[in-house]
Amino acid sequence: MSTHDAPPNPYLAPRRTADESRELEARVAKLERALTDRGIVTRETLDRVVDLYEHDIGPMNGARVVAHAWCDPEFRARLLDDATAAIAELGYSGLQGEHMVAVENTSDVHNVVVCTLCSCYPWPVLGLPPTWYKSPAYRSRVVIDPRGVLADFGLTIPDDVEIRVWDSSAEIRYLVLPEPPANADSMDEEALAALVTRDAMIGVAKVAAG
Amino acid sequence: MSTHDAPPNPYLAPRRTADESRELEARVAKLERALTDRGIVTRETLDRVVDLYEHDIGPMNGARVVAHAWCDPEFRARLLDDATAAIAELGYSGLQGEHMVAVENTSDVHNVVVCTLCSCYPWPVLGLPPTWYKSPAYRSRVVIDPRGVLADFGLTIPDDVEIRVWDSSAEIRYLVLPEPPANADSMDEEALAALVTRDAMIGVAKVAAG
Amino acid sequence: MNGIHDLGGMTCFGPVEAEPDEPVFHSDWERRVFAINVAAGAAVGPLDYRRHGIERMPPDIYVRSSYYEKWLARMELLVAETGMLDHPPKQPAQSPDEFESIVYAGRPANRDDARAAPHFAVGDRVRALNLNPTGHTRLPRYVRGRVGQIHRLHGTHVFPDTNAHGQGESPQPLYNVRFAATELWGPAASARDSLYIDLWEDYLEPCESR
Amino acid sequence: MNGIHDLGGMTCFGPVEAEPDEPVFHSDWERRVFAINVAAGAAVGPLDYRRHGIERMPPDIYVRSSYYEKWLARMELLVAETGMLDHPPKQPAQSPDEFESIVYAGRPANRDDARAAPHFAVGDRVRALNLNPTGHTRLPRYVRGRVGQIHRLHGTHVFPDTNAHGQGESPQPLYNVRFAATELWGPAASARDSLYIDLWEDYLEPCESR
Repeated sequence: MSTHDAPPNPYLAPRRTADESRELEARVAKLERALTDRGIVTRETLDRVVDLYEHDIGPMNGARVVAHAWCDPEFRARLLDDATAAIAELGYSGLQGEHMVAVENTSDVHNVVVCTLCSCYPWPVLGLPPTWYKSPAYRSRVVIDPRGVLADFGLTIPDDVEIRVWDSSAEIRYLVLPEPPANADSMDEEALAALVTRDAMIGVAKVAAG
Repeated sequence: MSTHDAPPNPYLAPRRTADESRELEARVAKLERALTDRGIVTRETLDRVVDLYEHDIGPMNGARVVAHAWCDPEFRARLLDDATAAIAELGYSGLQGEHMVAVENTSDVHNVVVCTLCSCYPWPVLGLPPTWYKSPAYRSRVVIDPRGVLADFGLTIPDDVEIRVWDSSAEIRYLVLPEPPANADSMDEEALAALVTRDAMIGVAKVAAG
Repeated sequence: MNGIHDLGGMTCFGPVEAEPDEPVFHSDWERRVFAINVAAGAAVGPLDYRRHGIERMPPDIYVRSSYYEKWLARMELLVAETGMLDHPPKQPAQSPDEFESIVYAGRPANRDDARAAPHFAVGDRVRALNLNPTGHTRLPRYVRGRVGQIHRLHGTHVFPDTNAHGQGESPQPLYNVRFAATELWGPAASARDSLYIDLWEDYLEPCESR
Repeated sequence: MNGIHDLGGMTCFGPVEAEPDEPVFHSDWERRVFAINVAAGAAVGPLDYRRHGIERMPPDIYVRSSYYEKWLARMELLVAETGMLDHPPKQPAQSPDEFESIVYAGRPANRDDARAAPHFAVGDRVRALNLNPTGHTRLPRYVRGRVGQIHRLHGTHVFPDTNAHGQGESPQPLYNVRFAATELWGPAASARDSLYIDLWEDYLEPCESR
């Protein structure tokens, strides 16, 4: 399916004016003050949350899961059988990852993950989603035209490969286990983890050789 | 179906700023100048079009059709059989009314007209559509919740009356032939025509007694 | 294109709000935009191409624009896209009287000289195909895959899906099809109500049983 | 509510555009909005109620807002709607360490103590019901009425349609259901591809044959 009629994405182009940004800042400050003044939440807890998701919880976690699955066939089997438990073995768990499912890319099957209704995403292994994952362009079109959307990312899936799109409509969160790169056998787990990208674990990219 | 979740209609509330209006005026003037300078259309023709749709072509035409159908059973039969020809008998025809169908309200059936995909409307008999007819609120909801939309207009249709919604997806244009008012027998055709409203001919109102 | 213009069945736009004693136009620029669209429209291209011009607006702009703002944006887009300003017409523009005769004559969309034998008869059960074309279509999403009954034959009409894209008028039978409200909206809808919509033969397939 | 958030299947938003080297947050107000939603969210209400808070945004604002603008608007709305500022909590706010333990523990949505015997088994053919509730639902429009196959049982999970509206968790079996792309999007879709989505038992009915 082509998209010859599609206008340019209006969500990236119009940057906020300085006035609009100041208005947003003021609204946020007011909300934070109202909640902290009444003891509903503390500023220190808000600081901690930002720190956790900016530094400790991100796609480097998922990359370690993927690399470990490539290197340890028994772990790979446990990951595909019960991803929540297998991921917890490596110390990753928590909000928006309470119920994990791993789906495996092979030479015959390519998986890609979306949340059409909002922007559900497996935080403990991937951190917070990129803007494009939350955009109407991605959420609307990847279910009806996955091959076209993957082409937007420069990824062409051959016609004889089956595409499976996973729409995260419940509290189940999906992690794509990508195919290992061609030269995986020559690398150790840590080096492999460094090759695994966020996009590969969503399913909009492949893992390039190191 | 209730609409307890529906936000207030955002399309009426935010009025344009003076700057925005001036910008629109400038764009329109530029477009008009470009087309007239190149001889694609003349200002005099544009003036004539405005004059025709502001003064000669409007719901008073449809009202005369309806009143005539109430007073002349043979015309009513012709109107329901071939509305384009019957309406042309009274001198009404033209753009956006090339293919007319009349649908009759009775004590058992209530008809209501919409165009979900744009805002198609039978210009020769009703003139140009009101803003609400073109609004997303009307276009989206009247097909799934006609009774709720009619209630927005203060019109309650009893459960034992069948509702027929007509979505104008092609070049066929629909005119609702409302039920005559209770005291129709005591009035002449001209007096009846004065009672027939635009809304009654779209199907979102009944004709009140005179 | 599955666009924002395909509004039928959405319930998120709030109540329908009518403006009391609404004038035909709210400002002079609306008068001019309307007249330009009507009097210069045919010079730009077929009605179906012009309708698609509105559908191609970025969704955020479509949703927040008034009707005549859309008409202005569409005309600006299509005047640029056709390059018509660079190729002014050789014959002089129509006079007001010449164009007035078109207003009253209309531009019929039926093509009796291309009359095709209809495949369906009144009363036939049909299913609206689940088509998702990337271009213009007048088959709204809310009827796709649903089963209805032929209510009326309208004759042989220009097919918008080709005509909008310079692929010819492809005239074909046009039907009015009745769908039960429960078929479109499920068991919570009124069992008494129904929706009537005009659909071309290429949108339909026979449906012998359920 | 059939809202603008239910984006699956639209093709009008243009290509997906990724931002190279995108940071976790683009500004400090985004950090604070995120942290407020995460750390004060549970005090506002259940996740399903909070999701529905975004869905209730006026469509024009929804479409043109960035992700964290939606999170801000939702939080402002729900803080006002719940009146929580007028009834501050009696116990002190969680400490950063207490909340960090929640971040890593998560808030599971399965309810093993309410385990219900599933009506469907892996491989069963099911039809997604054509439900159009006025409130929150996680049954997107694009699967309604379509036939799929049970791919996996996820256990017994909180039901969003009731939980969002203070009507209880109503835990029930949750399934992953596979739909052929051609079933969802018609014959032009790839016969090889499919879509997997998580659907609760109340969204499904058995489908013996086609």
